Amino acid sequence: MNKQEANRKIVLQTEDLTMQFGGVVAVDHLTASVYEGEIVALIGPNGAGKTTAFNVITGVYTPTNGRVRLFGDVIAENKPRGKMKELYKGEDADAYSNRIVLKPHQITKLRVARTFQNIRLFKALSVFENVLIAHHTNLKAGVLRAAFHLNGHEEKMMAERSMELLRIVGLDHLADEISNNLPYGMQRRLEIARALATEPKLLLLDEPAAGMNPQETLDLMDFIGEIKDQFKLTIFMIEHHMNLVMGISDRIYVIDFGKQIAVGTPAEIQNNEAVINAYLGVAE
Amino acid sequence: MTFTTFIQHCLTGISLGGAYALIAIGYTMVYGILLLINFAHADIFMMAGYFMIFAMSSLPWFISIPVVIIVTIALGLAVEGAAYRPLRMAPRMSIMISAIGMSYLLQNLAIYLFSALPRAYPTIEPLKQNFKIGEVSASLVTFLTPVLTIVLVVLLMQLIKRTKIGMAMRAVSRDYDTSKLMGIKINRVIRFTFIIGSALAAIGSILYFTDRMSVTPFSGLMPGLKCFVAAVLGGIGSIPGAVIGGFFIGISETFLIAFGYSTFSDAFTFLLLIVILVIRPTGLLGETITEKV
Amino acid sequence: MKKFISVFLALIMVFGVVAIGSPATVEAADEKVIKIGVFEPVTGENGGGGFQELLGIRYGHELFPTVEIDGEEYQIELIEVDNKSDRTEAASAVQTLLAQNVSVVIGSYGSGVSIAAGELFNDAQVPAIAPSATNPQVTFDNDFYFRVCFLDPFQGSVMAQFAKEEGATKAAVITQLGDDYSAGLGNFFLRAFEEGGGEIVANEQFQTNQTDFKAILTNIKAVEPDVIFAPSSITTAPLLIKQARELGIEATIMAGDTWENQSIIDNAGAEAEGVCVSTFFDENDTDNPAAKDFVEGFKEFLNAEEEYLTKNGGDGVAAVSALGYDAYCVAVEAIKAANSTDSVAIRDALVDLVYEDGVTGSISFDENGDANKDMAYIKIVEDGTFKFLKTVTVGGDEAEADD
Amino acid sequence: MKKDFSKATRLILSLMAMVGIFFLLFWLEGQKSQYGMLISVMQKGVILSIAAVSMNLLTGFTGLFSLGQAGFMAIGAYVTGILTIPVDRVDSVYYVNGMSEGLKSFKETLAVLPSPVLVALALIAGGLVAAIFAGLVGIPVLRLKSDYLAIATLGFAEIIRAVIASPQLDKITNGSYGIKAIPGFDLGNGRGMLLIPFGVAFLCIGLIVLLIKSSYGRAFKAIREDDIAAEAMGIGLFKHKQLSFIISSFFTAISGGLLAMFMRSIESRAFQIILTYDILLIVVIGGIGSITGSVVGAFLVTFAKEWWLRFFDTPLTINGVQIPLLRQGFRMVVFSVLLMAIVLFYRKGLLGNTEFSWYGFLTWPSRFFKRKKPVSATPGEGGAGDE
Repeated sequence: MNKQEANRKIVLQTEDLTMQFGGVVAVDHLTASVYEGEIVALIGPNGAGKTTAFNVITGVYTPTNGRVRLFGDVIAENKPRGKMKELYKGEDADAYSNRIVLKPHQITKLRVARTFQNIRLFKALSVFENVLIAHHTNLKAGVLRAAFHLNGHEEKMMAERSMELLRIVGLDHLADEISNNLPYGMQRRLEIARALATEPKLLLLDEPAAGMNPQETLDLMDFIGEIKDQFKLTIFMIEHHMNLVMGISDRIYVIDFGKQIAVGTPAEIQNNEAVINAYLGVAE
Repeated sequence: MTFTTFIQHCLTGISLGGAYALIAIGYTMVYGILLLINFAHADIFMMAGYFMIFAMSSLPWFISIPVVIIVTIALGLAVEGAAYRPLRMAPRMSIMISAIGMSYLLQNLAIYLFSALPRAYPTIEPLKQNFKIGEVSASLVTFLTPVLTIVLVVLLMQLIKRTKIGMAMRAVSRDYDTSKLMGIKINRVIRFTFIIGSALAAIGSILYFTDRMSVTPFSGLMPGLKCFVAAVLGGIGSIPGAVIGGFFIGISETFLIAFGYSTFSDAFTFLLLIVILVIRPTGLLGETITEKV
Repeated sequence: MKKFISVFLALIMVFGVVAIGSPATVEAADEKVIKIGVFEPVTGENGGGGFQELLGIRYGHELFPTVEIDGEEYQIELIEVDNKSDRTEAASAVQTLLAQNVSVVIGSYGSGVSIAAGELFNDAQVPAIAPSATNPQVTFDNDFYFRVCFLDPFQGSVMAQFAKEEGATKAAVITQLGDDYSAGLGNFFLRAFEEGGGEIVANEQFQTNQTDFKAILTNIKAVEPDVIFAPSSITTAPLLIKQARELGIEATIMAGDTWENQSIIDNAGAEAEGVCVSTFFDENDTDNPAAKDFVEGFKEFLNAEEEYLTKNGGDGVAAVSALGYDAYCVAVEAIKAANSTDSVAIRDALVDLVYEDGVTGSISFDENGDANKDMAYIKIVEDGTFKFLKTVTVGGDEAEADD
Repeated sequence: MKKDFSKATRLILSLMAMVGIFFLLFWLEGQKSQYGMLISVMQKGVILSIAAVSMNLLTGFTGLFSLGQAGFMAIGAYVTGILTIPVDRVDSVYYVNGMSEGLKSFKETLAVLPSPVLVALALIAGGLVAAIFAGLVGIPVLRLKSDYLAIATLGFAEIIRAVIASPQLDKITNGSYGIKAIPGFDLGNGRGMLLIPFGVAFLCIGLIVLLIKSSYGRAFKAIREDDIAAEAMGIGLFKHKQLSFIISSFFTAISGGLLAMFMRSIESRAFQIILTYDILLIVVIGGIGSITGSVVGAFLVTFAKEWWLRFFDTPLTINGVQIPLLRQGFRMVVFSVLLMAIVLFYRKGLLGNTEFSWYGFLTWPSRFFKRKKPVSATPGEGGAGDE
């Protein structure tokens, strides 16, 4: 860790984060930090537990053990309880004694947004609606006010901002299209636009380049850089395309079988023996 | 309440529970595999009652019983083929509506074919013989129902444990997609499940209606829902669970009526359902499954 | 497919418009018609009894298909609707009748549906005549409801008196929850029996559509009553009787008018022997010439139609058929007396009507619209049929609305 | 953008249609003796349309398959019924056990209100009671997934029914005897038998449409489409499901209250599962996810069931030939077959998830006869309201 980093604010921090399903340990004592303004990548072979880690961070799963902090505040903390006590395979089973479980939507309200590995758009709704819905989390009007349409100004602002976002991701001309009818790459972009609509500070991207060809991947790389600057984002992403990862990441975490095997700058990782072994041992 | 009265109530409850258990197995097996509440199961049970009436009008009881079981199985398979198979890939809600629609159709069909007036259920003489043990008096069927239920369940468990098709059933209920990839013929397994479920419903119907002596197109509705609750109580997918659930509901229902709360006998079952789903959604003997994201 | 459905929809709409226009045009024919609504259950738990009552009405219509008003011959058209023994269906059945502008309505078997319908008849100012609905509430507080049979307070005390005469000191009562007839009659019996010095040892209730009575019967068995009074529907009766015997209960089982139905004996078999019921009419009663003619004619009417015979369970004459017939005759008489098709005029005529030739006795109405009747027939099941046992008259026990 | 008329045009057309419908209803009311059947069927149709739209709010827009409609209708019907029975009729209605003193004196206090106000209050009270129950029940039940939710809500409806019919509540609900003497639709001058139910339905359905077009309505749709994604976008699942459930129950209860006024006498048995199935039939036929569909479906099903297809149930002989199949019960068989056919072969129902729009309506004939490719943008047409 260099000096420059030490001065920056930590956005996301996981401590001994462990997720165990029955006897299977999907994430094993992951301790990672993401600093403000960084692009950090989480890589690893298939089934290494990357998406599970994302799911724990965003509140979809309750961790078996460990703690997650967001801007210093704890958003998830747990230790093995009940049946898990016997099944738990790791150590320090008593270090994180509080039980703090935030729901995904609460975490979103704390300015974390995500995309999904297997795109999860609101399929039957229009492109425009997909983005508009994501503004709902910041809605000020109550049900009655909204139902009687007394929040016209707010609605107007939401609509305008949604169009703005669509323009940024280049989908404004398709605003009325049903989202499911979009080509794959556009769906990915729409998902990012939707995530941006929740006004996040931390954006989690789960394999944003999956299924893209090299050219599209390059475009995406530029695109991620652009939105990062424009929206002052911190980005934590899972990705397999090494060109993309090496091209834009500030730092990279590598996990295998749930365990963190390496961390460092792209250059460091490229030369890390453990990483090479892990990849060669599994794929290619 | 004297001891004799208590025993008599217990007997009534256990007998009712036995019939419930047989029907509940049909629910639990189908749910285990298709994740579908087979709403029509209750009406298959009701239809079996009508089949018996017609069979017995011209055949002796010992021929009627196998005939009814076979016809009921045919009906069960027909329902599966018509209402569920075409929707294998459809959204859950469509399949459920289809199940409800099938139940609605069978009920209305029964009203149309047999009129809404209650029909007297034929008497199977040997089953109706009165037995007296001390002060406790009941017909043979009351004693027979729980015994037969246990025997059938033990047989069924063996079948599932030891035969190839039983193994396939267990595999499919554990993981539908993987089993499919492994080359298990899903449709065959599902058909087999419906065969067993319908056959048990037919037997349950004979025991249940012999004891109650009349059938209407709505006879299946409440017992059906109660049996589903029994299946949930015992843990959906678990056959011994369904049996325990069936007996539990049968007995508690009888005592509720005995204590003068007959209005709540149905409501109790549903209250039990909600409580179970909240406290222990997996039921008494069920297993936890984590949903994938 | 979408187009197909759209076309289908459009067709239905067109059809609908045609249908809207049509009701008024039907009566364009020369002949004058007066409509009598028949509001009876032919399905549901009371479908059997309702059909028997309907048969009496149809027989009456066959005998007297026309009526003379103002010197002109009017055809009587029966508009039959099925209330399905269900109070909700009853409401829509009544709407159907009223929509067809009936002048007077006959029905219904079952007090519950009659009570439910009363409000609608009263609002629409259409008089209704109940042949066999015995609950006081049917006519109480309703200027447009009449009935040609006796009432439950009367019937309840008749049965209580009979039970005492038979030497019973302990009685159990079983009633159906939510059924005005069953609960009402059970209650009146209970009161009369206790007033007469008897003891009610059990008062059990069951739900509509319940088929398993073992739990309540087990309770009753434990208190060893001499008689069980179980007024309920025809469909419930055989189940109750058989399950009681199965549990080894030997008390005499008694019930009200509904149980006088051959199907009960057919379904309960030998176990029905000894069951006692009170009823309105006895086909072997030769004192009344009108009744004699009716029984003969009605049997012929039944035998002419296969369906009637099977649904009636043979050619026995049920009391409700006789009452249905009487109700029809009363309606026709009232139309004659009113000399009008106007429903309010017919109601006014009913108030003052005295009909001497009723097969169930002379009929006139008191201020509540109830027939002044003071005699009931007690029948007992013997050798697979209802045998007349005796008549009971409760002197001076005016049928009055209970409150 | 989508093809549509300008806002002003639509507004004018809508106003014209409303005035037209108002006068049509007004005229029909005056012709009661001639169109009795039509009026009665229209009343029932419009009442069920509220229940169907409310169910659609849950099923079609929030993706919650609830089968508790009958229970909430029962609550609405009973609250409305109990509050509106004329005080002087109370004793004859509660002739078995009498009405509880507290309730009776409460009713006496209310009796000073003019009857239309009382009816309005009673309907709203019914809705609120149902909403409170929905809120309580929702806490455990809404956590459940599809089938379990369905069966739990169905069970809840049965519990409601049993509680209403229980002897313990004799003095309030008249136990299993049901209540009668509920006043009908009457504005005091023999008018209102159509205007009241249509007016109430207009308000209720209008409110639901407004809700669906609001940001909350979009949140509901998001949950329907993908609850995990919705939650990740910051939409609290429980809160929004609960909201939808409560609002739906509120309007369902109002429909129940109107039904009580239509039937004039009610009992707990009127609110069995079959009633829920009937509403489900309407929603499925109309199209899950289309308000217009539910309304059209309600009228179509009611008209067909209560009137046009009645002849299915009566044996018919033409020229001495008995037409086969026609007898008691055939009508309902036809309906159940229709339901199955729609579920199996035409899952979208009549309208899928499209909504009424003047443009679509007025240009429909020309589009229909052109036989060109069907308009591809039909889903969401006019529905994704974002004015």
